[in-house]
Amino acid sequence: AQEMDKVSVAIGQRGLWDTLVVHQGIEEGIFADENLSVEMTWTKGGAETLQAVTTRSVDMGFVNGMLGILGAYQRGAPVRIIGAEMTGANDLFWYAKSDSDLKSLADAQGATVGYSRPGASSHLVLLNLLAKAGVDAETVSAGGISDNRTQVMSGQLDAGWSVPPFNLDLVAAGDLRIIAKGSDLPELAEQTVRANISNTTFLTERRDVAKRFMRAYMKTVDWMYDNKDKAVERFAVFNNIDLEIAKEAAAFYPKEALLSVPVKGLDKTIQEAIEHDALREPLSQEQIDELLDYVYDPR
Amino acid sequence: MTHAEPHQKQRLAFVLWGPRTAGLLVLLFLGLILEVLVASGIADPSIVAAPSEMLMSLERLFTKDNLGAAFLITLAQALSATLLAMLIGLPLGWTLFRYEVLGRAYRGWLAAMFAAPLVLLYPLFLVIIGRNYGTTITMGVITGSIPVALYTCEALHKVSPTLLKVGAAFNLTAKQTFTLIQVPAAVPDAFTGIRLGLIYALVNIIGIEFLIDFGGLGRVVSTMFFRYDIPGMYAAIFFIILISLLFLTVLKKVERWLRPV
Amino acid sequence: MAQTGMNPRLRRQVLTLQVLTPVVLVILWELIARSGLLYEGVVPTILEVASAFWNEVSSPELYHHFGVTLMELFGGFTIATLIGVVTGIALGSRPFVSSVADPFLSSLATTPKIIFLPVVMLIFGIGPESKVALGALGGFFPIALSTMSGTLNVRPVLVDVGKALNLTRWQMLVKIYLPSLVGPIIRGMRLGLGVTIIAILLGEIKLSNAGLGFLAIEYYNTFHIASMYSILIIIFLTALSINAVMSYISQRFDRA
Amino acid sequence: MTATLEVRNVSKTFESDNGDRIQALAPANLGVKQGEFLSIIGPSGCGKSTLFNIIGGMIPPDSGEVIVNGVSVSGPHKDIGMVFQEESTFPWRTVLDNVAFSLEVAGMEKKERLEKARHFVELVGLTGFEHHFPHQLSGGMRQRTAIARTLASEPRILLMDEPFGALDEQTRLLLGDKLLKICDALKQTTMLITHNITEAVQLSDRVAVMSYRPGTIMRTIDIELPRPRDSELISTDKFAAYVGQIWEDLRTEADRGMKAVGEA
Amino acid sequence: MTATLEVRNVSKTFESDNGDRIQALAPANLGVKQGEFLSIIGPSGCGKSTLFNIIGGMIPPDSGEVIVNGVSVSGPHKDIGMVFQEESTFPWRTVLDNVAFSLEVAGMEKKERLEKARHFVELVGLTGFEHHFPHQLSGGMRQRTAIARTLASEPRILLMDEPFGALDEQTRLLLGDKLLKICDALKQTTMLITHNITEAVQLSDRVAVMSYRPGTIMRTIDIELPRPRDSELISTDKFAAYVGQIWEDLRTEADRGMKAVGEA
Ligand SMILES: Nc1ncnc2c1ncn2[C@@H]1O[C@H](COP(=O)(O)OP(=O)(O)OP(=O)(O)O)[C@@H](O)[C@H]1O
Ligand SMILES: Nc1ncnc2c1ncn2[C@@H]1O[C@H](COP(=O)(O)OP(=O)(O)OP(=O)(O)O)[C@@H](O)[C@H]1O
Ligand SMILES: [Mg+2]
Ligand SMILES: [Mg+2]
Repeated sequence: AQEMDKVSVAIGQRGLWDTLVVHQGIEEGIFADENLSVEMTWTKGGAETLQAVTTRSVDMGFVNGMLGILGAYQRGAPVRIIGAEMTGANDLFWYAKSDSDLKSLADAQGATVGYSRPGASSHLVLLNLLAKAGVDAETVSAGGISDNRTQVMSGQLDAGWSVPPFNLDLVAAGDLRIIAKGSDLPELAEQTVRANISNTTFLTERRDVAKRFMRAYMKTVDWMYDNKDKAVERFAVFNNIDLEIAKEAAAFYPKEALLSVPVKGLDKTIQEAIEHDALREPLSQEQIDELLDYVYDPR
Repeated sequence: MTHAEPHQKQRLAFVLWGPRTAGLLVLLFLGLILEVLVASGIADPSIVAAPSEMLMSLERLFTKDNLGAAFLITLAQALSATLLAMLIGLPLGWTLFRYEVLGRAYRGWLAAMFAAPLVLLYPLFLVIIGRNYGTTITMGVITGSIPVALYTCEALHKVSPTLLKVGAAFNLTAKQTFTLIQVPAAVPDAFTGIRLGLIYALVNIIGIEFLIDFGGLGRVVSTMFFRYDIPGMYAAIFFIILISLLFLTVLKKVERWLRPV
Repeated sequence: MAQTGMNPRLRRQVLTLQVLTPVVLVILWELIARSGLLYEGVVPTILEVASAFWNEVSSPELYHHFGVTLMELFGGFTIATLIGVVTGIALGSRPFVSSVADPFLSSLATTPKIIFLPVVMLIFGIGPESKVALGALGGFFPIALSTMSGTLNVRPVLVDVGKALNLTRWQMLVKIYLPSLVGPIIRGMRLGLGVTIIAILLGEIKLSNAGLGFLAIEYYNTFHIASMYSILIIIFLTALSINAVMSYISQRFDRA
Repeated sequence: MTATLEVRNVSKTFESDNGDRIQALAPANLGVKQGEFLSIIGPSGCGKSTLFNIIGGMIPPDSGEVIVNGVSVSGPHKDIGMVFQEESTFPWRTVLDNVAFSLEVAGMEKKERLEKARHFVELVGLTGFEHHFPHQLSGGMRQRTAIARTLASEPRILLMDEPFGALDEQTRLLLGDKLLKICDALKQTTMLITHNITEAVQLSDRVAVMSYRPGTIMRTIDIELPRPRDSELISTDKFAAYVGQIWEDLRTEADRGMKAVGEA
Repeated sequence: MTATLEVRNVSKTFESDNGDRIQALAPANLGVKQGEFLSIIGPSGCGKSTLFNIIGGMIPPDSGEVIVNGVSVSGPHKDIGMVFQEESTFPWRTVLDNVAFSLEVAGMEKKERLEKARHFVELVGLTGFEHHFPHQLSGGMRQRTAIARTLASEPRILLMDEPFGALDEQTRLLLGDKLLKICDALKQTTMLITHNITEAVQLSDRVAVMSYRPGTIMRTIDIELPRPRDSELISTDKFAAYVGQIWEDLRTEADRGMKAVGEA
């Protein structure tokens, strides 16, 4: 057989429905069909993935926050967006203890509500949600999903953020109640919050590999929604969770949210980036054209 | 001194060319090389930051990112952790000294804990206490109180038996012996413990701030990294090193003053 | 611990205390776990921790991570020792140079190494190399400082003995300096090893795909608290045994 | 202000950590007369400090008793002032505060005690160094501070354990002269422990020679040299004769001691 | 195997870190004859070690020269063997390996050098302790090891700087006897630095008395005592006379020295 092309990728946030695309594709043999052998590294999030990509430790990075990418690009990092990873904020949700008075975010006047860190998508979405609900809550940079859970359970926070499948088991058990979802903000559905990236070297020297990779990636997304039962089962096995919960989690993600092209709502994102110090000034159109480099665009 | 004549010219030369000046010059020189390397494109600017840019970021860090406040937050945590560590460590050290059974039973354990990577317990406190100053200060207290207790105990043990005999020869009561001989004799060594305690508390607090993205100086580094603000990140690290230098210098001065040779 | 020179009664009391203390602590833990005072996920019962511990040690997964951490430790510590000793001797052989270097070295030594992780990652990527580099960076300073002060404090009269016998530079190094430095180097290595261990494990916690630190934080992130505790226990047992070995070595070879 | 001291059948055996027993003192007998200056000389490790500590009440004897002015005593006794072999000044106190120590713990008022301390500082020739800390002084000056501190408590009997043991011969001779002056002034009952023959002869009315372990008093020699004395004395025939006589007694003992050390 | 040594107009001034200048040696002149045992005595801090270091080539003089067997030398010279004032045995080597050190660096074969070393170990009376490490020995035994190590390099001139400075008087007298025997056996040109009068008189053919800083040779005294000698000598009138004579010269110098120390 012909020698397979090796590709190394870094992926943030292990085990979510959307971050498992590459895993699903590998298991299904979709990457192998493109003659690609994929080496996967899980990272803890955007900043680490970005480092890995810009220093060429890996060829491509998945699940990167837009703000981080924009900032790095403006500061001269050799980074390009090769496709959207997540459009909209359907995955995010906020929860409170079932025995608390918080039935929905509308009750959150004066309550403490967690998000991960300033400028992260959980922060932006929470601000939007609160604005929409018209309440003045105390937002707290409370760290990751597990940090939020501990603080909510021990009463230090009134509400915390999460993404599926995390904490859905507690919701199912009746300990927690979901009080808000990212999908409550339909306007956000038109904004890409996370993207997939690569570095300029890889994109020039092995563009063909990148192209095949993205083709396989998109095929995998199609496959996941065409064979949802199988995909959900694999998702459940990977995370060692109940099939029911896995189904529930998968339901958070409409297929449109996972489409790679195009990257939506960039203008708004740029504005937010400036507000949160990720960008010093808006990007010019030439810069945007350079940054968005869809290696494979079936449209 | 009998044949000592002050040689003004040589003194001046010594001050000018002393280690401190030389150190600064070396630092400047290294900075210059780095600047040239970055400017000429030999060093990748997405990996290293030009010193000039770093200095400019330092200004930005102070005005926009509240580095000053971050410093005060870290300082306040370190100082309160050290204070608590002293409140725990000093009596504990004394107890281990006073009651031989306890000393024999626990001193070795304490020494083992001193060598153990206690900072790794932070997830445990993250779980128990939460992601707040409680965790950072607790970690500071735990890592800080061990050297305080160990050195206090050691210091009391090390009090010269001759000095205690002097006390006995003057018929001192146990209380007088403690306040007039044991305490003053133990102060310099006990202070070494307090100095180590403070440094351990500071180091661990900054480290955990960085790890959990919370609090003062450590958080600033983490934020800069998250923002991919490389010069800002280097500037923050540089600032932390300066703070260590400052702490060390002050503490060593105090120690030298307590322990004249 | 040296327990010589204790009368038998004292020895018995000490032993009783040393046995009783962990028992009391365990019971206390169990009481807290059962009292429901703290959120149950946070303080699992002893039984839960024990079974998680057993699960860990009987899974081959653990040994993979253990191996990764040990490899990183070995690599980082070896590099730290080699560079530290050479740097220490080089700086220490000129008193002026060492007084210039001392403030730099000691303030870097007391800076938390973990904040250098971003820098190290920028240069070495996110694989084990960056952990090795961080560990080497951590271990380097104590070893260099100790070797440097050891070199500075090599007893001048021993150097004079060498000079009086017209020793060559090489003979001076091998017959006088190095033997004098055995003690300081081992002492520095002992301190450095502690820092290396911490740096590597924290590096794994912050960013990696393998290693005990990674495993612990992974369990934390996925709410497997009992498993997290068992990894922490394994980490501490390992660190304590490594330290015990180092203590033994330093007692053996440090004739100062 | 002075008194007599008697040591009757005092013996002491130490048990070391590993269970070995070291007999430091075989039953020893000794008397110091009112106002007398007695030196005890013996090789290193022969039990001199043990005897010193027993007399001062620092450690209890296994047998025998210590009698001060005809009364048997046990434990530290205020009539006995002790100057220790090792460095014993308080490093955190100035010379003056060191000397005033015993007065301070006795509750004497500040002004009064400093005045009195100043007197003893002068007596040992340290005027001008009142506000120096011990680390700013030479070894000889530190020992003089310790002597002044003990004298300030006005003991009726002065015990000194090799106060100049760590100093070189020339300094010892000079300090010996200083000590002679002080003794002439105070006429105090004094017991000096030393291993230096010259010093013993230079200072004493009587010299007791001790054997190597277990220490016993082998003999005592009256030193019939005129007072007031001075270190010039050492050039005299009589001085040399005393030195020779003591060395004759000590030599084999010292040799035994020297051999024992290496085997440790 | 022996030689003559001459010191001509050697002077030295030290400059301390803070710029103070200390004149340790004023121009000093001195000659040691073939096979002679010369002692240099002076108060502490008078510049004895400075002179020792200059002769041994450890430090350069500011002026003057050192002449060995008629030839001016500079730097360490293989004809000169040095025994230092401080503890100078290698703690990581056994007695035998310490003594064999110079032979080892000279490249002598193992068997040969150990045999030769054993001879010198015997000479200083340490047979039986060959495989002990220095920390297992007493101070006097360590100094004897250092002496044996220097003797093993077979220097034509032996320089010793207060080799027994840290020991007590009785041990010194005993070791002095040992040294006398060694010297009688080797008939080596020897220069001993000491601050102990008894030791100087006991051992030397001639004693040079040094003044306090800046050190100069004030006078030299021929010691006309018969050889072979022994420490019994100290009881003789003649011995006492020499001691007295030297003390007379030294006393004011020692006093100056003692006063200077406290002022530091
Ligand atoms: N507390 C102790 N425990 C065990 N052995 C002891 C103790 N104190 C002294 N010895 C031993 O008793 C012997 C006599 O000791 P001591 O200190 O009285 O001698 P010394 O004559 O004062 O010696 P030096 O001249 O060196 O001061 C020594 O062999 C010493 O090791
Ligand atoms: N390297 C040096 N730098 C500055 N001063 C020095 C140096 N070496 C010696 N001195 C000073 O020179 C003087 C003479 O010192 P030296 O060591 O020669 O005295 P010494 O007669 O050997 O004294 P001791 O009997 O105490 O050994 C002393 O005041 C000393 O402080
Ligand atoms: Mg004694
Ligand atoms: Mg000297």
